[in-house]
Amino acid sequence: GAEERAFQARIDAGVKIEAKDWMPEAYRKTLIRQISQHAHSEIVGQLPEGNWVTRAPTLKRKSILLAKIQDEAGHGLYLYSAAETLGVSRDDLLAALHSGKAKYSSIFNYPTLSWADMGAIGWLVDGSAIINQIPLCRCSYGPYSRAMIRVCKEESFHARQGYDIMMSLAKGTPEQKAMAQDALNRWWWPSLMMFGPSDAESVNSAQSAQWRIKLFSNDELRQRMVDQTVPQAEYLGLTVPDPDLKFNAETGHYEFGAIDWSEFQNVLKGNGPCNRERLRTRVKAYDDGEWFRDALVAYADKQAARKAA
Amino acid sequence: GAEERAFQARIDAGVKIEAKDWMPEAYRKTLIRQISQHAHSEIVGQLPEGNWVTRAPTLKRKSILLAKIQDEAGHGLYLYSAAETLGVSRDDLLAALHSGKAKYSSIFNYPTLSWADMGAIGWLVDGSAIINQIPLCRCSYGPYSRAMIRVCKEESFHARQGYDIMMSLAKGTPEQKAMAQDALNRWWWPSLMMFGPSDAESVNSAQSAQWRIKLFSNDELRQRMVDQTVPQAEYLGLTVPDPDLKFNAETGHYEFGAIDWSEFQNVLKGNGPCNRERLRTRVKAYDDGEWFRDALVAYADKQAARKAA
Amino acid sequence: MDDKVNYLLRLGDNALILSQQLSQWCGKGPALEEDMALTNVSLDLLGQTRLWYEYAGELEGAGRDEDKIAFHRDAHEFKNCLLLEQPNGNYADTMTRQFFFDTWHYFLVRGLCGAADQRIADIAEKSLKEVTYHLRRSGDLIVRLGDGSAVSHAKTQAAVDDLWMYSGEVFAYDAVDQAMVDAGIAPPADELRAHWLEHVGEIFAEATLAMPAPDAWMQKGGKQGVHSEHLGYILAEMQFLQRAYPGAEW
Amino acid sequence: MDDKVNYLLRLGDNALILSQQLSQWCGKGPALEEDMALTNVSLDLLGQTRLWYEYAGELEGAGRDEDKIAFHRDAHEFKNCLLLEQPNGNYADTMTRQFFFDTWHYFLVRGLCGAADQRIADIAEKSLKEVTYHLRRSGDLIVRLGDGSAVSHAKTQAAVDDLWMYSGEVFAYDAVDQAMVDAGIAPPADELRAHWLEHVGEIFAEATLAMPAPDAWMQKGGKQGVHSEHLGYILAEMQFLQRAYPGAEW
Repeated sequence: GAEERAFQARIDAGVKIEAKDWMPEAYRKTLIRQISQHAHSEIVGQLPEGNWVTRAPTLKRKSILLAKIQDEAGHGLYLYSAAETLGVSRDDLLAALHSGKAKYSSIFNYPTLSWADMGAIGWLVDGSAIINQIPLCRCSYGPYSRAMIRVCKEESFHARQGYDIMMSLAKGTPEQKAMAQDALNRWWWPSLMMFGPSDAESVNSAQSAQWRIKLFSNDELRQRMVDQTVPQAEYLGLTVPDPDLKFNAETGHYEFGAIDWSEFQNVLKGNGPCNRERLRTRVKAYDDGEWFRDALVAYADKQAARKAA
Repeated sequence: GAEERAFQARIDAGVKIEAKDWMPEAYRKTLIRQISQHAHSEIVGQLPEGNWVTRAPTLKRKSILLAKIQDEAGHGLYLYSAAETLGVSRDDLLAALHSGKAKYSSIFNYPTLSWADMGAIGWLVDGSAIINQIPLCRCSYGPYSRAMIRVCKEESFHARQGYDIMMSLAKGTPEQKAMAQDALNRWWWPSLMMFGPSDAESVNSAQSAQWRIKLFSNDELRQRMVDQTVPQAEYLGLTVPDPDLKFNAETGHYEFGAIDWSEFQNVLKGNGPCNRERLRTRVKAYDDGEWFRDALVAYADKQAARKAA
Repeated sequence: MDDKVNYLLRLGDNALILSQQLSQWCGKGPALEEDMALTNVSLDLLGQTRLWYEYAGELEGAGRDEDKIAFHRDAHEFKNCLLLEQPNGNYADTMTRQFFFDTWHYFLVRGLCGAADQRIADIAEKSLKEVTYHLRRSGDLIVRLGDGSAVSHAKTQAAVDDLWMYSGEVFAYDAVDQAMVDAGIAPPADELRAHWLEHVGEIFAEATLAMPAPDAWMQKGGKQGVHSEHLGYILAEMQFLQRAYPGAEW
Repeated sequence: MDDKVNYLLRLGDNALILSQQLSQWCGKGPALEEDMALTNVSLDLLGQTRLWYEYAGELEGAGRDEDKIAFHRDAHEFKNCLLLEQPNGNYADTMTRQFFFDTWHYFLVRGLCGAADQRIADIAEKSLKEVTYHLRRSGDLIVRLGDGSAVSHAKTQAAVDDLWMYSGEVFAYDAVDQAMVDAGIAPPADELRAHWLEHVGEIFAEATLAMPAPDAWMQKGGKQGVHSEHLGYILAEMQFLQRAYPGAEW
């Protein structure tokens, strides 16, 4: 219809869509799915790091990690707010997460097994997240693009802090170096999988690209991550766990081995090492907190009644 | 009455009273109180030691401690059984414990703060318990006296094992020696208080003595403990925390300082460091276990019904 | 140990142990906003810990830095009050513990701003804004929970009754505390206690919570290193890496 | 690491971690008789741990004794299966974990009695009576809980469904396990698995419990040192004293 054409024309002209503007139902739905999935990932993503916050090895590292986890809660807040501008409530979004209907990034279904994982997550997982998210700062939906600008700024701190942890370990004792290598071994492939399947496999890509809520293909972004990360690993003196990895001087890119997508699918299906625990922890937190949230409402109601009286 | 006189005559003649024999109501009640209090002490007494079983410093020490805690559960069982011969059920006794009506030894309301406490409890607390209990092996009530014989045999192992822990620490590093001294400092006076207030203060003593369920006065037993323990402390190279302690060559006994009975009364009143937690832990274990005990009954009922069918 | 070093360690240990406990809530709070706020308090306390430890280490002159002090002492060397090592429990327990602490902490830090020791006064000055916010936040929550639903009232009253016996240790001055009073550093106990009772009383009145007897029996020992059974577990977890990899830099 | 040493450490680590978990129930079981029985199992497993570690240390020849092995390895060096490090949960969870383990353990130890390595055969022989009792006890309890009350049935079925995905790792043989089969030491995986499925099936039938799909996805990694997030906490607690007081004799 004419509305759709005008909508697309605005997008093509680089004008931001705002909450009050008309938008196709599919655009709204796709955005809600994408933004809420991202918000859920921030919230669930607190857990693997929370697992080491009580065991951080120095007060300074503990402080940095705490601040990072706090940032993630903040990102969750911005993103739920951005999703709410599309006419859905945070409670509904959380209900979808808790029932298993909504997804969060599969990467958080892997356990954090040593302190080095705090480094690897910052370096690789936040690193990949930034590569995914930087283009979204320019996406067509205004509230989302503005949220991503705030998120990306903080994420780049996190990535640097993660790399800094890896650096300390890589320069440390032989045990620490082994810890760092082990973390790289475990997080490398899941981090590459974070960009999603090859675009050939991806159904919604064309429409999302047209709407400018997906600005690069999964494979392009993945290649960017590999190109950025491999020299960093070399600088750390660590070995990327991919025997097929090699630099192609002609293209200027690193070529890497085949990704085991069956593992990705399996984790997505719920068979990752931590799927069940992550969700359970969140559901328990929410359920345990119900009386608390109810109490705040009850108090506010009483106050309102007192004022009215 | 004649029955009472015959009863007392049997006791005076050293004949054991058995469950089926006639006995004065007061004798029965006193025994139930005394035996169940002792049983409760065994059960609650598992907790301060259970607090270190997961942190025992060697596999051998862990094994010895586990076995000791198991023995205590066993003592609880014998003693509840002995009490049951007097016509009261274990569930009723536990209900009295859980409601706070029945007492257990106040010593278990102190926390175990270091590994050395596992030594001090064995050496001082079990040591005092044995001194208290050995005479009871000859007490007038048959089931109780037989239970005490089994208990005392095992307790003497425990006391020796505790002393062995103290010995290792006292011969160990400066930190270990300090740990041992600190444990002695904290457990010394509470162990002396285990024998109860001076007999001058004690109401029921005369009747219990006549019935041969109390064979020595609290002060006599306490003196025995001090006389036995002070040279052991000296051998360990540890200092008993009593500036007034001195050997009286004439009497052959150690004279010791005044006991702070206000502390004893305060702990008895519920103000010890762990009163609330100990009871809470036991009540929670019992409540959490209700479905389990009910299930065993349900299964047994089903089996019986199946057999009958 | 020098009285001032000892006193500084008490301040640092209180802040560290509470910060450590709060950080267990990370990602598990009853609402996202609470997660953020609680983490914020945890971070503030951790920052204060580091300032107190740093000064204690310098004064002591034995070469101990903040990490040596945090990660290489066993329970009997920790000097935090028993209140702070009590388990998180439910959110009402956590907030009640926090409110008891924050009230004392605010009046203490306010007093330390005028300490005769300039470094202490500076640290207190730097912390006062944070501590003021903590007190406002926890008092506000106690009011809302106490005067919220029947459930929240019951849970909060239970937490108050449970934790009350740990609320008095901060006012039980020993020779170390008294030396700090005499040196013009610490505010006197009765002054702090009067403020504390007044503020807690006001908040409880607004929260419709019953205030336990001020002269009830109070547990103590933490300041002198005689703790509850909880602290050992907290430290075993917190100190693992430093203990398991001695000499490593992180 | 030598395959046999590795295999012995796997045996020891399984027994140690389960023993450690069981010992957390001390004084907190649902009935006095259970407290005693569970402590007994914990003690048996601890005894077996020590035998396996002793032999592993000797074979390795690097001077590690049982305590060095138990208390001075970090999580990635532990080789226990993931099942054993799963939390105690409620008593149905604990007993289900126990039953899954005991069933495998019994058939394994029975097989090891005929091992081509005499020392292993001797340890297995020594353990067989204990392990047989464990299996009888946990199977019996599963029947009584499964076929007990509606509540106990539901709790036990939930435990079974939860823990099922950790039940298969013991049969996922890697090169180390296979080397032990080839050396005439370990029984082959399919043989053990067939016995396991049969026994579990029989007990579940009697217990009126539904058996999950044998070909369901199974978690693994523990044997190779890739654990769940639980193990780190277990070790931090267990190893505290040895870590905090290096070089001390206890």
